[in-house]
Amino acid sequence: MPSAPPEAQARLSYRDAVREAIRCALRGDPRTFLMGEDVGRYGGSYAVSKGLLEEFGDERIRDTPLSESAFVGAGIGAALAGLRPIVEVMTVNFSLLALDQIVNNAATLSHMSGGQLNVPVVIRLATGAGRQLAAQHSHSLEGWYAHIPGLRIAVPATIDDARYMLAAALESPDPVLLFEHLYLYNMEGSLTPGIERVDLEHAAIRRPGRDVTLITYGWSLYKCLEAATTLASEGIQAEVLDLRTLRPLDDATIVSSVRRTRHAVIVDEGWRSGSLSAEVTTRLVEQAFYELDAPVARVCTAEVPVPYAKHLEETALPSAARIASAVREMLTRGGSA
Amino acid sequence: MPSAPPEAQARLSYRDAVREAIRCALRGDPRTFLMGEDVGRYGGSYAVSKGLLEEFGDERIRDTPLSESAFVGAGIGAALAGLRPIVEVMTVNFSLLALDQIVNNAATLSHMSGGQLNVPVVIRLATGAGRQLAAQHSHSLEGWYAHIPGLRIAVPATIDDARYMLAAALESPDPVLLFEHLYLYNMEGSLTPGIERVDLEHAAIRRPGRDVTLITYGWSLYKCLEAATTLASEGIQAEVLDLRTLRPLDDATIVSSVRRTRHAVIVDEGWRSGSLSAEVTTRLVEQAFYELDAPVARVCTAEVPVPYAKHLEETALPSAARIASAVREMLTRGGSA
Amino acid sequence: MSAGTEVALTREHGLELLREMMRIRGFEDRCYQLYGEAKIRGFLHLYNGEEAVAVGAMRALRPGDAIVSTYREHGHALARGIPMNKIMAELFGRQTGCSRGRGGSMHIFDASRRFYGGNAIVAGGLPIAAGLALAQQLQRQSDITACFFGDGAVAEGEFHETLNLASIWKLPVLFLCENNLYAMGTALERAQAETDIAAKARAYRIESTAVDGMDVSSVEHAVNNAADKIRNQGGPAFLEMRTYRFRAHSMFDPQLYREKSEIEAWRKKGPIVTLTTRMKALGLMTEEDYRRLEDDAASEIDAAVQFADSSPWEPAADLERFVYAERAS
Amino acid sequence: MSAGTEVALTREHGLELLREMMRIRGFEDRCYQLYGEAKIRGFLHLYNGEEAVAVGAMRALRPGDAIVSTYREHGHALARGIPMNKIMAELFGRQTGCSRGRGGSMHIFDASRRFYGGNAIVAGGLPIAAGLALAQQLQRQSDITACFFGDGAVAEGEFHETLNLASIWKLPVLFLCENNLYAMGTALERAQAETDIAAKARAYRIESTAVDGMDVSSVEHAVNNAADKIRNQGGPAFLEMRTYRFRAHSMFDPQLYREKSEIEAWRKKGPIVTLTTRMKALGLMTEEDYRRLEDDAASEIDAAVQFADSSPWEPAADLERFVYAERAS
Ligand SMILES: Cc1ncc(C[n+]2csc(CCOP(=O)(O)OP(=O)(O)O)c2C)c(N)n1
Ligand SMILES: Cc1ncc(C[n+]2csc(CCOP(=O)(O)OP(=O)(O)O)c2C)c(N)n1
Ligand SMILES: [Mg+2]
Ligand SMILES: [Mg+2]
Repeated sequence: MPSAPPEAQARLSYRDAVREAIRCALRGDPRTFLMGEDVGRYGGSYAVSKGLLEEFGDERIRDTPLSESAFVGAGIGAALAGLRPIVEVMTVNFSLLALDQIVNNAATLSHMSGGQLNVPVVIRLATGAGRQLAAQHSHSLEGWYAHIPGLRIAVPATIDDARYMLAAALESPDPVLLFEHLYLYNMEGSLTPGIERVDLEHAAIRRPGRDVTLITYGWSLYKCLEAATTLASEGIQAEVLDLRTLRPLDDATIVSSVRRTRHAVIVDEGWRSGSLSAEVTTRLVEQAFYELDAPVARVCTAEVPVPYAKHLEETALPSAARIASAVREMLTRGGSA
Repeated sequence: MPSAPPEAQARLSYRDAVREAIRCALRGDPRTFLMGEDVGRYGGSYAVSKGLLEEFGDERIRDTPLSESAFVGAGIGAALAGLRPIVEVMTVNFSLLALDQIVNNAATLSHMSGGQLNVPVVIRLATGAGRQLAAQHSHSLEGWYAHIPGLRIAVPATIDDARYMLAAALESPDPVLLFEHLYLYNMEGSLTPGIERVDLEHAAIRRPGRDVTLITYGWSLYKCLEAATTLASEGIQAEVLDLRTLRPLDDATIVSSVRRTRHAVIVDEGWRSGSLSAEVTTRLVEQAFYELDAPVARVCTAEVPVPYAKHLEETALPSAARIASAVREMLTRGGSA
Repeated sequence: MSAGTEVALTREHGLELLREMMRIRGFEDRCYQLYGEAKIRGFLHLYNGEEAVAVGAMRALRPGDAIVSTYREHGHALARGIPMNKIMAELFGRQTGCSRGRGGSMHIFDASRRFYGGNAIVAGGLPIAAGLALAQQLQRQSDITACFFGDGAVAEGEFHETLNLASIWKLPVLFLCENNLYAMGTALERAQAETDIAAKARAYRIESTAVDGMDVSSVEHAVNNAADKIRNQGGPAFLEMRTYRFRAHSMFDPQLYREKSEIEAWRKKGPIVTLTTRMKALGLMTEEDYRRLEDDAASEIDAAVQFADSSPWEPAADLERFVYAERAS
Repeated sequence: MSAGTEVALTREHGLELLREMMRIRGFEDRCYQLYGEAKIRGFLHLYNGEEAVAVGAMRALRPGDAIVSTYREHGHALARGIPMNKIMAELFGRQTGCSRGRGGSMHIFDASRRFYGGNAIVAGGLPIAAGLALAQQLQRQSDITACFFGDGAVAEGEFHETLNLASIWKLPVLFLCENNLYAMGTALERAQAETDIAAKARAYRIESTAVDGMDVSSVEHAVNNAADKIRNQGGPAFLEMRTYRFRAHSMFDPQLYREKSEIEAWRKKGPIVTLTTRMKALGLMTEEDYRRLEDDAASEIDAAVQFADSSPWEPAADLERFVYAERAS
């Protein structure tokens, strides 16, 4: 019998990585269960939870009715009672119906009770545009959620993070929202050997560079990496920084990168105005103003409800080409402060 | 009989001004009606609509059940059908329950229908902290709402705006959210003679100055004015800019003020991270970077669910003292870019 | 189970109903193909099996009535009289589509026909329908608002809030629940404590009836009655249309949650086969009639595909139009 | 109307119930005064008139049960056994308050007594209660969750979603609707299509009973029965407590929406006067007993005010504590 390749090297999809994360959590901790719309018999709207019902039974893989407010609130209540619920809100779009529970309960109970209570719930949401799902199904609201104190917001962009962020989230005594970009579910890759856990605190440099820092998260990471490759061929070395967590933001890593490169472009799938890109820009202004050789630039989604038609949707979203142009424009004008 | 003083000079409260705005709208346009929780018999949670039921009857002053999503959505539907509903969501805190209707319907229907539909609804919401109402009743989410394309967000801070912004909002074919700060309802003043209408496009300079621009809106306007008075006694001339509308932002007025003063402090009752202050800062970076003599500074609400105890709440919120210090600190370090 | 007593079916009327159902069926089948060819993208929810509901209901409603629908609305849109060309072009994302390509399959609108979408948030259309009906009431119109939604929507808070509001305010809204027994993969009995949906509506003191949604005549009759009652006496009404979806929930559904045999059993009760059989038995139509309707539908659909495929794209430069109303200036 | 058959009242038990109700009444009256003195600020919703509900219910519940309440929760908190000192200190915004002054009147919590607040969003506590009950079910506990809410909450979507969820999942939750006939200024019949709230709950196939909420014995008995049923057979239960609020909705309510005479009529049926009269008639207590309870309550309240007023403030420097859990480090 030929020896199997080491497990960590096997290729798997982002979807598989999330599923494996859930499976491990359920195996390892009896306080954990998964609930959400169609997570059971249907196998998950994005097939993330396929097969889990068979392994864990319907007490721990719980299909819910279409009642976002009630089941998200129930996740909060179960967390208060000491369980570790994983609540799947099929997509971020539907989380608007549960917002009161998230903002007024999950985010406040610890503080409002003077520290008596914790809400260790994990809420998983598919997010993002790019699949021609039109305005009501293409929101990118993770940056918006990052405005709320009391929440932790994490965005796995890599296979490793898809695989290990959930465990970190479940260890947190605070409510954590995990945003999985629906465009990434099919992405394949392999786990980095030797990594067995990740944190929810640090941004990661995904590609080092000295000329400009591309600051991003989620699906846009890959657009930035693509832009960086293009730019490299033109002699521009772009550093690519994956924020990983949007709340809290890892100011130290952001600022130290930009201090080195003296140029920053923020790439954010949120609508431009009031997106996370604005907060990152502002932190740079507050902490590295005198080290900036050019105004911070940003590449965001156009300020429109995301349209259905492919060419319109593509025009609305950040792209590698727009990112590369933003960098070129910055560096050409460059350094003339 | 002594002649009555000219009406425009009479003192009235911000509350009276809003009531008068509603009354005029109802008198002038049969398509207009007011609905919301306790707007009728109770007289309005903040007594804004007191007396209107008697004048207009319960068809046009409609008490709703506690069903925020349904009655906000009903306002959207009635607007689609050509009426001009004024929907009162008692406070912004409860609007979280209606967010799906606001974000997924009011904001999208025009674009998603290729311009066939308009949603001329006006949603009025009391907003803000400062009355020791604790975490669930002290949100300042107007800046957060300003992230959503398709909405117009306006914040009357003065008696004139409280009196005339509603009419401008009702004339708009787009959905408008009007945020009335609950701390201002008791504020008294008089209408500026000669003004009979206002727009929803322009920011206003409420106090001219040459050394620094304080950019703000809502209740914080008065904190800025107070800080400006203090600073003036120290020889610092602060310009105070009232944004008035948070979406769209009036970049031209903001940028031209800061080009003159070369210093900006943004005062925003939203939680610091991801608040509107970040967007304003970023616009300044994008449009006036090289004219800034110091990093933009901001005075915001601390990143906590607003606590009940007075001393804690006061510590959490922006204050004239904190604003003045931020200015002093900026100008002392000043100009050393 | 049916609310309506049978109405005598005429040849003309029967063929008209059949024609409409066959247009929808043919349209949906073609959409399925076109999805495979990547001409249509995004989410696509087909209406096969439920045609009797849209056709019977729209036949009973009037041009002035307002319609609110869901993401599974091709059938409603076609039966309402929105030209097939415009619908197909929308699915192709073209400028000639009813929403200029911005909406796609889930967001078909036609203001001139008072067709208010096309809402992709489950139960999100119900409050809007209440508002349209409120406007009708305040303007003393005799028009009503018809609001379609699925059995899944019944669990949502917006269902509850809207039914209550419509009832206390006596709004002229007709709630049309398309109970096809599943919300995606979730069977009714695992989502609802009370599976008798018509009974649930009565808990809001709304008159409510269950209708055989596979029988277009029953649907037409029930909607006629309910609409009359609303126009004459005011207040809402509720109809539970018992129906079934023959195809997957959307294009991404392996259908793990139901048996093939269940689908087959329902197909035998399908609205098109049922009406055809009945009319033939009554001597009201022939196989040739059927062929002709089939051909008519096919040609209309071919033409629509042709129209859509050759239609222009909205210029990318116009992306930001319509976010705010365009003011005459 | 009452669910419970009368239980024989003993002197001891009766006095205990009366003592608790009088503590609450005295506490609320003092709060009213203290608001006038600006010792208490923010929103303050008093419980006068509804004391029988909290006292009867808490008496029937067990220490391990979880409690979820609303912004009108002083009565529930006191009857649950949270020390009056801690509650009063919270209302004063002091560090010794149960929430260290961060919550105030609307947000009283006591984790050790499984008292989960104090929720100021109408109906916002219901989903939380379902979750607490889900945890009890998954952990095979015999404890249950009791969830208080007002008649106004019945119109909210969260009411609907939670009742349905509790029913299909057979969660051990006891819904306790305090129907005091008004939601702020909105009378029940203008907010609800079905004003029989107990009947509404049955639409979710939840066992449901209306109870005379002015009669503490009836409340105790009904909650006992319902809790037993939940512990033994699983699944939720619903009790509509018919009661009345004697005072304004909050401190900012001119009460334009109801007649003084209506309030007076209900005051005559008040829970304290009713129980006192009955016990006296049965020879179970004397006027002297009443005086003693009154004095006891007054001293406890005086002591609580004294405690609160002399308690320290949380340091302003600690403002940002507890937003996130503090990790042992
Ligand atoms: C609020 C919300 N939650 C979840 C979804 C995802 N989703 C789309 S359709 C659907 C099932 C709806 O079932 P039903 O109402 O019965 O309509 P049907 O698809 O059977 O016609 C779900 C869960 C959604 N679109 N909106
Ligand atoms: C979601 C929401 N909407 C509105 C309010 C404002 N509000 C506070 S209490 C109240 C009335 C609630 O009435 P009910 O549920 O009957 O409880 P009661 O006050 O009578 O005890 C309202 C409208 C709120 N707190 N939450
Ligand atoms: Mg269905
Ligand atoms: Mg009440």
